[in-house]
Amino acid sequence: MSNKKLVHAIGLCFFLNFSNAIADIAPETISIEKLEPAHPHRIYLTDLALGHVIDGRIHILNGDNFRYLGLIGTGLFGLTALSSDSSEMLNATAYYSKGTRGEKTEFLEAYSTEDLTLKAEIPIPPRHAQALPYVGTIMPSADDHFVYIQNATPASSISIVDRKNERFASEVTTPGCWIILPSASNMARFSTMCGDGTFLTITHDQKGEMVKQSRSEKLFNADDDPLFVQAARIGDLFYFVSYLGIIHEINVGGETSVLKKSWPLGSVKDLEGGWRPGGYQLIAVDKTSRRLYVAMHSGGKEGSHKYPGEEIWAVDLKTKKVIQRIAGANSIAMTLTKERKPYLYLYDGVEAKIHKYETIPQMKAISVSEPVGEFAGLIQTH
Amino acid sequence: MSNKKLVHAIGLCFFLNFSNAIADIAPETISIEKLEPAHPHRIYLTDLALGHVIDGRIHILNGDNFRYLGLIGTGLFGLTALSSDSSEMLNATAYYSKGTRGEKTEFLEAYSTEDLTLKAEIPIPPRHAQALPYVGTIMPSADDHFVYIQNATPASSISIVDRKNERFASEVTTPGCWIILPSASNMARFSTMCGDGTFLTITHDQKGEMVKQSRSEKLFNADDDPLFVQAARIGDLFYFVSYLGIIHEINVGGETSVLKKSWPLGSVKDLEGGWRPGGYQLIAVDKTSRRLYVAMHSGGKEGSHKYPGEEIWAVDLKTKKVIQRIAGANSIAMTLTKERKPYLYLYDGVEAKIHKYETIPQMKAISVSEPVGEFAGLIQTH
Amino acid sequence: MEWLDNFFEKKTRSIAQNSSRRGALARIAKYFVGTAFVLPVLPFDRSSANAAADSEDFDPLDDQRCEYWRYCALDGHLCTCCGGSITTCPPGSSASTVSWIGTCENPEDGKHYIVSYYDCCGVSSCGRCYCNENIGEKPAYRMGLHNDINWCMGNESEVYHCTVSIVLGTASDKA
Amino acid sequence: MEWLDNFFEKKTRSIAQNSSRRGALARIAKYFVGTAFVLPVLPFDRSSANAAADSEDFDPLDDQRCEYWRYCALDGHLCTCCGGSITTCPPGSSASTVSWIGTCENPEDGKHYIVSYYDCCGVSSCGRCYCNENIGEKPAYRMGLHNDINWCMGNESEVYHCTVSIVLGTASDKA
Repeated sequence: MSNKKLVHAIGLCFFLNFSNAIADIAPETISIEKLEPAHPHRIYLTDLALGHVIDGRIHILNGDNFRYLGLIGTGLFGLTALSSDSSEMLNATAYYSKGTRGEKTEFLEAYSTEDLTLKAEIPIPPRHAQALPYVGTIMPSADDHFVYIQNATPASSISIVDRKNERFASEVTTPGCWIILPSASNMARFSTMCGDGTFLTITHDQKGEMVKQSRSEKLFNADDDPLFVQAARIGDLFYFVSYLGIIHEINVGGETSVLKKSWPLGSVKDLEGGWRPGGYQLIAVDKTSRRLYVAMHSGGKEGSHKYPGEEIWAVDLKTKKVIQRIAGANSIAMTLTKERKPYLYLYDGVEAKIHKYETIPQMKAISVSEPVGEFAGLIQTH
Repeated sequence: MSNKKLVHAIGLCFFLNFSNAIADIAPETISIEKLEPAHPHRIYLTDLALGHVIDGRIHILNGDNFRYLGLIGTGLFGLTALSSDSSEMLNATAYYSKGTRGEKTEFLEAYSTEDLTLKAEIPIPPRHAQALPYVGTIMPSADDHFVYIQNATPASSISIVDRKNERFASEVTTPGCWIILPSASNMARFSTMCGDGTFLTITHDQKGEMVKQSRSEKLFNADDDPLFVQAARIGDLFYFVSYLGIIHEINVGGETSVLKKSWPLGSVKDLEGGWRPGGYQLIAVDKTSRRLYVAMHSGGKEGSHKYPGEEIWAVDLKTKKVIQRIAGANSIAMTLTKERKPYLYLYDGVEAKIHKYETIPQMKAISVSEPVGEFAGLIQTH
Repeated sequence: MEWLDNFFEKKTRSIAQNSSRRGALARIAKYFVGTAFVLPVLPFDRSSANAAADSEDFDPLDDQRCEYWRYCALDGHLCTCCGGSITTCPPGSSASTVSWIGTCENPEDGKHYIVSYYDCCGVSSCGRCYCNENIGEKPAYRMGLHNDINWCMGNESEVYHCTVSIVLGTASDKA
Repeated sequence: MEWLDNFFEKKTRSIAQNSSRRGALARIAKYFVGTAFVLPVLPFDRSSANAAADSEDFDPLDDQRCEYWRYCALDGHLCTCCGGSITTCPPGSSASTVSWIGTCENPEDGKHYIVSYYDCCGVSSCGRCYCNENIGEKPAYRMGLHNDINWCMGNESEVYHCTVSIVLGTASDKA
């Protein structure tokens, strides 16, 4: 901004002193802006636009200066995820031929993150989950060969789309289960969480046809203390947190998922005042420092599990201790950048602003954007 | 509201004193609300929703208690008008098969004002004017047999749709002209305003094919003082106002339109302070009292012609005098009810509220709604 | 993992107390208020004209407010602000064929009721009176208790308009 | 109708003075400010976070504000707030094939320029920085000077996204 102002100030000086000497503005032509090259601080903010639900969008911003870079339309309850290599923004969505009526068609769309143009559009079964854009409702395989899409009719199933060959491959029924947790070590495997507390693991072949499915032991208790489905991931290890604040470390790499560890998020002293996790995209993990970040609110009670973050807590995965608590700016969604010293970006669900925090050596608020988005709830970085 | 509160208060008393005696709420079933019967104070507010332009809508409200009664979706830049008998809401609009892309189709839709359901959907040439929903961009004939729709490519033409037989009839080219001014006395005739200051009058046959067109003399000067295209109407007489505030009374009933009278809106004293007309739907006329109402702002200057109404002025058409000036609540759109003693409803373009005024014996502010609409600019009453 | 069992027992006991022994009007002073009549509302915006926030100076039986008792697990636009009522979809829309369930305490009789939330469908989203209440709400692996999904799924037009609250009966096990 | 001629002459003279003899920075203090970064803006909302209303404490060369000189007849979302620039459409959108014209005074050199306003098309409407400026704007019977219409008409996708301002040259007749 200050550079720009300086230029303007110079311009004004010229004008005031030598206005007659200024040449006319030369005739201009219109063109299309070239998107600035991607960098780890480019932000993708998915906005369901509930008040105009057929017209969802992803806002794309530069996370350093918060300049708005463009948008991608996402249709009706689009489910959105960056490809594993961040070259594409994936969007599973539905359209009606006459806006809110007529014939329905559904597609997996792939938009280039280089220029925001549509690269591929693959017809899919017309039952993608018309859900809030949770992490895990659409997921690429680690090699970007396949894309998995959560369906709901409300019966649950998962579509396997062969992104590489641009074709729908198969559909796996997953009754009573939800969310897609791809394995990092096996490119043809993903797990899903089931209401009976088990995890179901599906392995498919190179054509995208299921070859095996196996159910884990009961890993959590959905009646007494449900796990949030949005998890944070280091390779095959997923970190979940429960409504009451129990961290679950679950390995989804094998034929069946395994609970490796679980422990309460914070000491008795930390939790005094009824601190609980809350929000939508409420958890993130840094694989380098092995720190877990969770949005927390005090006075937790039945029904408070979507309350915005009053604080962000950092948990050291080695010592299992809360090592820092910081004001949470009403976070309802957060993500870490893909850097060795990651920044944390969070979305304020009350004021619709994006906040940038340093995390190394410790969390520190850096900057905040103007308001952006109407009904946003998922934030991703390139 | 007070009735409702009273009922609740009684309910609470029961609870406090005899709570054990209250029977359980009986199991309920879901149903569709029956729209309250229409009355002259039912309001239709057209909202372009520019920020989600594929998802426009009409808000329908009870203009006495401002209860929200429902909405009709209007697609992409829908042009909207009540039928002459108010039994239908007409909407000329476009859809893309995939939201913002794919195949485009255009329709004249007719929604029942009894229950808001779609009664007819007639394909039209894919060039309806994607314009703000000005009065006159779509107009029914006085007998509701035909509907006229303004087109733009940007070359101007008008589609004639046979509403009765549910078919597109013909298209009339109207180069350099704009807006539809139907005759009340000849059900197969309408005029349009041209940039050279003439009016073009088109007469068609019972099949909706043009049989005659004739051009008037120059009735106004679009260079020096353009006429606003939104006019107020008593039968074949249309009242226009110019940017600078000259009222033009023009008869469109004959084969060619004729300027009957013109005079300045207000005395020199009235106009002191630079008062000019402004807004979108800025004029209304009461055929009983023969009073014309115009939204006015002070400090008028080049470019101020869309400024919201700082005042509403009432002009007596017999004496040509301004008989009342009243605070205008930032009106950008206004309409009179179809009653012998009409009420004036206006839409505040700054606060998005609907205001209700008495007009007989004189204008008096009666009530105001909560905010409604995002980008509304046309108000109609049943 | 004895610590876990202890932790759980203590925690769940306190949840049970909180959720079933609340006084008749205890739910009135809510932490979040998300009512708004016009502009798109952020998921947790409390700044709207009609928000009473933490105050108690509003009518607990006003069915155009998020605090109205039946809405205890409702995430969506209130049909009462959209031309419908507590139990009716607005004119021109159609009711969803599937629904989710909440259990809400009626301050008038102190009883808990099973409430079925149906979405109204097929008309552009209403966009008024957005609420986000989550008593008893669970993730989508317990689909019937989940509200972050469009229950118009399966309708001829799945476009979401608003949400109604139908009492199915008392929750006798919670009385 | 002699009164009309007199009336006209007097009035038009005063318009001419107002519009062509304004000082270099005269347009800065504008009556209406319609800038907003996020929420849908009403046609004449002045309440947004970025509105400076009648004050003069903003940068007259800030191209994300309605007061920027080139926008003197622009009705729409500024592409500078949507990922484009004054003269470029945001990535993924396409430029309209037709446009409307304004004549705006550049405060830097005091000259009037012909500005061609193109809409950018084919991407969901941006919804940011809505402006409504109307110097020289005329009704649609003078289509090339009209801004209450979607200039994406005629494009493959006519969906409106935002608007840019292209200088075509000086308006020598107004200098």
